Amino acid sequence: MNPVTITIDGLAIPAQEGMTILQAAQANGLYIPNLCNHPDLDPAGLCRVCVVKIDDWKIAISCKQPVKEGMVVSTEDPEVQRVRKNTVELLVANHPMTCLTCERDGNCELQRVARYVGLEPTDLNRYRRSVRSLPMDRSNPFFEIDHAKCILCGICVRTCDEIQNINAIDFVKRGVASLIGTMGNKPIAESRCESCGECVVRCPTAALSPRHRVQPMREVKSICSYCGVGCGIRLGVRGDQIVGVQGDRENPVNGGSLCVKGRFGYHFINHPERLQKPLVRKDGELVEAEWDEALDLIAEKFSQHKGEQFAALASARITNEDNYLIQKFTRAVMGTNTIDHCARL
Amino acid sequence: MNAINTPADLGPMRDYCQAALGRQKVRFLVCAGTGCIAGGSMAVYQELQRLLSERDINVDVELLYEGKESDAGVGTSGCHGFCQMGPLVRVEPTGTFYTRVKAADVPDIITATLDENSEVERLLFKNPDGSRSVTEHDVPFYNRQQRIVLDKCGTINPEDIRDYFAVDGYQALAEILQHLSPMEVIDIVTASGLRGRGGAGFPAGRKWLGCHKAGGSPKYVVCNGDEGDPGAFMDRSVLEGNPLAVIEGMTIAAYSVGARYGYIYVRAEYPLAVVRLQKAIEQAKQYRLLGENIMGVDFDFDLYIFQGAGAFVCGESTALTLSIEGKRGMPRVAPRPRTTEVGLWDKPTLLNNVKTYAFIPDIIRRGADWFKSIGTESSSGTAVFALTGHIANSGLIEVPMGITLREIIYDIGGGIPHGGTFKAVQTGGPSGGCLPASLLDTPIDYDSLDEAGSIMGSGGMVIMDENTCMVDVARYFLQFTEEESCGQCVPCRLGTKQLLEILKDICKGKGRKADLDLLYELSHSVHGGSVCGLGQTAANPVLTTLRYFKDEYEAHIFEKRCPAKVCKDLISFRIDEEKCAGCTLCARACPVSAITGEKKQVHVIDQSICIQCGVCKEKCPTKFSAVECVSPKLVMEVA
Amino acid sequence: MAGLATALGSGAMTNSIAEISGAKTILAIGTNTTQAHPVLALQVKKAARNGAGLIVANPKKIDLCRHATIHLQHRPGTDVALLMGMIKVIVDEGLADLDYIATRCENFEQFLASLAEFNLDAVAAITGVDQELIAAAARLYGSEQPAATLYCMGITQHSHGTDNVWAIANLGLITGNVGIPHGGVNPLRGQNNVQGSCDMGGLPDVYPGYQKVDNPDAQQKFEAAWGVKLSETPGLTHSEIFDKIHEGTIKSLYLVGENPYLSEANASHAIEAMEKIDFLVVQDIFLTETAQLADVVLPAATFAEKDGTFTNTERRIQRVRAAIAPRGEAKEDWRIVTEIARRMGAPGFDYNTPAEIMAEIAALTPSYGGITYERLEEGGLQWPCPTIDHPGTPILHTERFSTASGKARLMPLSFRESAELPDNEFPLLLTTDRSLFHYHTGSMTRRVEGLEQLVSEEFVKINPADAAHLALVDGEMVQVSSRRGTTTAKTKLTAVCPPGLVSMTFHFAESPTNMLTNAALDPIAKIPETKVCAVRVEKMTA
Amino acid sequence: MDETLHNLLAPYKDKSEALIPILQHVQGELGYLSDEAMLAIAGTTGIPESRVYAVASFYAQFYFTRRGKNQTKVCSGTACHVKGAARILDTFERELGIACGTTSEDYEHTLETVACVGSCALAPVVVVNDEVHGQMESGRVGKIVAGLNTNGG
Repeated sequence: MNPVTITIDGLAIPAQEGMTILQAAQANGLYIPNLCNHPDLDPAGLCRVCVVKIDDWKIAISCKQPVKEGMVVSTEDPEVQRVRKNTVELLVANHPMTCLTCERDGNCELQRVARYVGLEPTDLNRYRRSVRSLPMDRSNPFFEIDHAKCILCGICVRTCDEIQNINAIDFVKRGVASLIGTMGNKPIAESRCESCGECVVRCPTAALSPRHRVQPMREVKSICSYCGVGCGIRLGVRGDQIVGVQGDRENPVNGGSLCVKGRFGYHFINHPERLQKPLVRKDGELVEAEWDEALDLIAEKFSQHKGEQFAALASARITNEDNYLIQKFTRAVMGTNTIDHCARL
Repeated sequence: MNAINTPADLGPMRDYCQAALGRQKVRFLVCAGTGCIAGGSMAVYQELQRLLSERDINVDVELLYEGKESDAGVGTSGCHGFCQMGPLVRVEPTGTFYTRVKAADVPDIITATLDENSEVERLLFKNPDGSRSVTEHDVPFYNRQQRIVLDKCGTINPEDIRDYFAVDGYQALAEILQHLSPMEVIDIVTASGLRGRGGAGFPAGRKWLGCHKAGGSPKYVVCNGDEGDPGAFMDRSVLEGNPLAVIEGMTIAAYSVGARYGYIYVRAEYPLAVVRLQKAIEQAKQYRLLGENIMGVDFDFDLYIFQGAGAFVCGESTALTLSIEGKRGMPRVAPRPRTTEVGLWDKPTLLNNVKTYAFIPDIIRRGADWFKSIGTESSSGTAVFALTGHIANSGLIEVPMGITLREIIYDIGGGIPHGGTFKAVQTGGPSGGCLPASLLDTPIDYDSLDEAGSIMGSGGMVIMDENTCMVDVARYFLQFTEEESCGQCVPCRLGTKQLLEILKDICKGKGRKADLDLLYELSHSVHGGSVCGLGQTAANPVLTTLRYFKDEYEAHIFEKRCPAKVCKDLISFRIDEEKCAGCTLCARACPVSAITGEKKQVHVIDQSICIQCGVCKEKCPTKFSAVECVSPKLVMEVA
Repeated sequence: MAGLATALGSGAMTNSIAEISGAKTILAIGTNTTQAHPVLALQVKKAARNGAGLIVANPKKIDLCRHATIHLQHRPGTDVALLMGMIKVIVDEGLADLDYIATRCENFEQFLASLAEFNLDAVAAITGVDQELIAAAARLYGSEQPAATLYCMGITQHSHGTDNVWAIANLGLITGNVGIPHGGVNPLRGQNNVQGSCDMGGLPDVYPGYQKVDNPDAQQKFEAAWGVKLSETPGLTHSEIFDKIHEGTIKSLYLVGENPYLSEANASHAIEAMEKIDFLVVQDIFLTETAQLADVVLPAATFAEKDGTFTNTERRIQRVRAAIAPRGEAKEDWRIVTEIARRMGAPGFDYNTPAEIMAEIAALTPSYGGITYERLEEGGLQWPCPTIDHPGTPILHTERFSTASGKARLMPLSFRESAELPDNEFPLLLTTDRSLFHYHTGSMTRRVEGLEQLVSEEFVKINPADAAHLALVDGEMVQVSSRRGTTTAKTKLTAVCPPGLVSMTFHFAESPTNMLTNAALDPIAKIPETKVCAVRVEKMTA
Repeated sequence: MDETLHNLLAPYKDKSEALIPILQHVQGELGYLSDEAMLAIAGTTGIPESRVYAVASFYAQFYFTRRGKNQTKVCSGTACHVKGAARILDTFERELGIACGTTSEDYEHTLETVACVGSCALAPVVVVNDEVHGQMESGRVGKIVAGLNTNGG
């Protein structure tokens, strides 16, 4: 890839051949407003918000237009500004004005773009307002779909296709009636959706949003505890509860992708049935006991059953350090190599 | 003879077919175009057959080919173009041209033709001056036309390839297979100045050259017969009337660009065209004119029909190819490679309109210079229009480029009927515009129409009289584009919706002062921001009506008045007390019982019930003409 | 994973997950990747999307087949025949990489001789797959390279699972695909730290880092480090442990984070053992079905409540971090062990942090020699990572194999039937699989409301033709029995299962599938044959 | 899968490129595209069922619910529009008692508009059960509807 130099609004920036104008801008920390672009996906060029003027004559969309040596790009040309602002106004005229209670308030791409193109309060009533009234799809336990907030950027469709290759959803119908839907517009839960939530995390508005979401106060990097793939995650913590899981985009294993269990299967951590105290069998019943009592009993019994009378089953679920100590305990303290685990199951 | 095994077989084949057809002294050709069929032409056809059989002279075409002589026979032809006057019957070889023929007229026609050597006067076309025209050539509708593509539509049986052979069919293909290289063919097409007849007018030769040069295999030749413009049926008539000319043109194109396969994309709304094409392809295959080793030479080309499934946007080339691939017909987003390089199944694809291909055999046979001599410098050849609306003679016409709108409307079309006044002519369908009387002398060519704010388009030409509301027309087209927008890009999906909402409001008398500026601004943004041609031109009907009929918008917005008295929310019907004779016709016809009045008493319309359907005005006998339509709306009297 | 260790010297994924999408050919055999390893499956689907040939070998028409170039729908338990048949085509058609074989493999002559029995006629008869399809798959694998093989429990959970693994290794070696980028022989490990628990010596025959307990050098090293005398006798495996409990030899069982009640093949055998044993300690986060049998239950911390490391299927050691404090009085597993050991007066358990434990691991485990918590802060490291400045090893065997000779061993094989095949009494073949929405015995996922909402019960997946034959309708509760036990579940009529095959998961305590499965062990890997057993499906008796 | 569907789709195994002809064929035989039919098409061609619907619902030709025995299509082409198609449509709505784009409860009638049937010279045009009625007047609507009702289609 050959390096090239292009000019955006008078600023010369380095880029690589093969990049789009938008990629070059983003690589240099420049914001060009856009709604349907996502770095993980092929550019679609549908929202038309990223329009720029090239070499003072051609209107083009920066998400698809490749850079060329010496190219002069304007993002503030009057025609560009007008097309872009009108486009955003059209979207806003068809979008609910419920920002304050919206899941994505403050983190919404439509808000960001609207502010950037300079929407004034008077602009909000310039166009005829009409917001879709389609029922919310709440059939999935983990996320819900609000068609009224959908801007038809298609990021969810492309995610389900390009990344997940599941194709549970697609653009259905045509024209103004277009929407994102499943076969026959059935509830998402009746489709082949695998609830991975990859579309939800990429949705620029709250058309797709997690259900019962609680904002975390902090995040902790860790590794998913389900299968052997070992996806990087960020655990969202609020108080002493885990309130969410995000994919860790920096992790080379998953690059941020997660499956349904990894993303949504964390509620067991806070589950009321968690064991919170040791239990000891007394008169045939397991009853709560203090640690000392339980540990003393174990130490006593294990001391009686050293060597071939003892066996340990470690676990593929616990950490290396846990496993190391269990085998060390079995071998060094109990004097036997009879330690195994469910590697074979 | 039942196959063309070398190009040299074509000459003898033509002579053989001409000889066979020549054995029939008189031939009654019944128009079997969709319009005439709707008018009952098949009953006429059957009656002709029945009566000729009774006379024992109805000889089957096959027997002619076996050498039998015949006094008379009956055949079907494609559309003659003059659908309004259908069903049409033409008598060969005299060319006698009968209009509005009913089955009951058949005995008279037979008697006049076979027994009396005369004509049935009452069925001949009646000129405005009261005289009668015997042949098509005498009819003003026809005699100002110059027919190339439509020439054979009304004279040959589109379901018999031998009829096509008889009129020099496939001579052009034989010629190029024997004597011309693909590049030489492309040079002829380029030299002819032929521009794509789909609407945009891209030079055909350049497109062919691009596809010829493109790398990749196999290549495809695609015929765009997705004639989606409302008010246009040129392609339909060509496909129904002379399908083999299109097929021969495509085969020549395939040879020139090196294509192995071809598709004809036909609207599903055109079932007859599909049937005729199927038969034509079947026969072409039988005669070795499609398939492997066409005419025995090293050239293979297979042709398939694809039936569109009802989406206007599929007229756009990339949407059309995606549709054939079984996808949603959403135009590809630029920057993208040309269809000639990356088209159907991502292979080089030549895509032209039905008429573009239909011109090709004639251009090859008669030469580039002949074609270039017709029309204007920049737009050579003829243009085919579907002339409809408020026009005396409506139908399909073919005229040399450069002819003026006035000539078409008044000389060919016979002007506005019922003493009406011309208000506007709409060309180019939803992507085109409405031109006013002041532009009637505009010559018809790609560039002049463009300059006037409209486009040539594929050939729809709708004439509008003074009873047409131009705001309503703009609303009508925006309704169409809104429904037909593929919906993928924001400016087109929501921009057409917004334009439509504003226009609807204006038609309802809810227009705002700022709306005119808003329409301008939004129209330009939809033009600048949309992905494809459909979106980019969607606002043209708004822009041209704003440009030429701004006063009508202003009347709607500021006076709440619809000058043409079309917009229901701005009109009222009332009964003139002076004129009403109390005949009760209106009251009985009123679907909502809004009219009261005793027999022989003056009738009154209750404005609170009236739905402005206009039936009362329709029903009121002309001698009274008591019902009148007024705008703005009558202020309702509170009872 | 013992099979792979014999052939290549190491029983782990030879390549990395991120490389899969760059393969030209992928053979996915015995893995329902999209269900069991959904995020890794993204790489497979990406490769297929980019034009790679994807061969799915699976008795069922699994979801991955949607993306496959070729689906080899072989009869369960006939993998050796299928793979050796493919190898024979590759050799016969001159597609074998002879240079690679000459320089990197041994035992080729004997191996060639063993191919004789696998002519396509015979293979097609055994596997039930069309000859042409097998040949096409062989040609694809043999010519479009790099080719990667992915496999999972569908390969290993057989009475001849080791043979299956050897056959896979043979295929990779014969085509020169082992030790190259985007290729390799890649077992997909099922549980989050199954690789790590093996690496850590949670196996009866090896110390951490697969150092054999009967190797005197290793024994001395660990005796010196731990300051005690160690046994040189390999211990007992999972299934053998339950046998020895029945026999009365084993009296105490310390069970950490496992639920044999549901996961063990022929589960009733294990359950009876646990009911019978003198002293059972279960350490877990929930009161599992197994824990309910225990004498003492210890509350453990979840992964979100402790620091440590997991090693994933591609040998990547990654940091797990405590995000919250353990619930109630629950404790980290390592801490519990140290407390038991200290109470027993054992020295060497005075750890304050997992980092200290890792330091000891690194000191004693060559492949983990370069692992420190400081380094892991920067991201995971793939073993072998022998020294502090070693970058880790994304691809194994690039230059030499970890066998004694440095060469890979081609293993001559012959086909053996599964231990139990359908007969008149038990006419259907049961195979087990997993659901995307649940995990293992369900102790975690079944406590996630949303997952329960999506899938809350077991289904016997059965071909509509079989169901029609048995007069069963979709969703009907049926009884499934084998020689070992009986369970009940609802039917799901689906063409995913070919006629004659039924399939169940083992996530649901209400329908304990492992009551049915056969504990017939692979003689080397000691893995039970949960993928094949004979069952009968019947209408519920009123 | 229903046997009719099975036989219908047999020639299309794995022919994902033929989706639109398949949809046309199936609808031609069954009258509309049921969920079951779309799932069967997806299964046969290997196209995800969401995409089958995405494609089908894009085109005006395809229907997803049962249609009336009699189908009346009022042309809304430009020529028809300027010659009063809207009034013809209004009259049909009143005479049939159903709104445009709907089917009567007894599945006797479906009424809809069609973009242009290409018979503009005969405007305004109505197509009733594939028969073209040209130069329509609202006064003729009642007779057409009466004919449909007495003939039962």
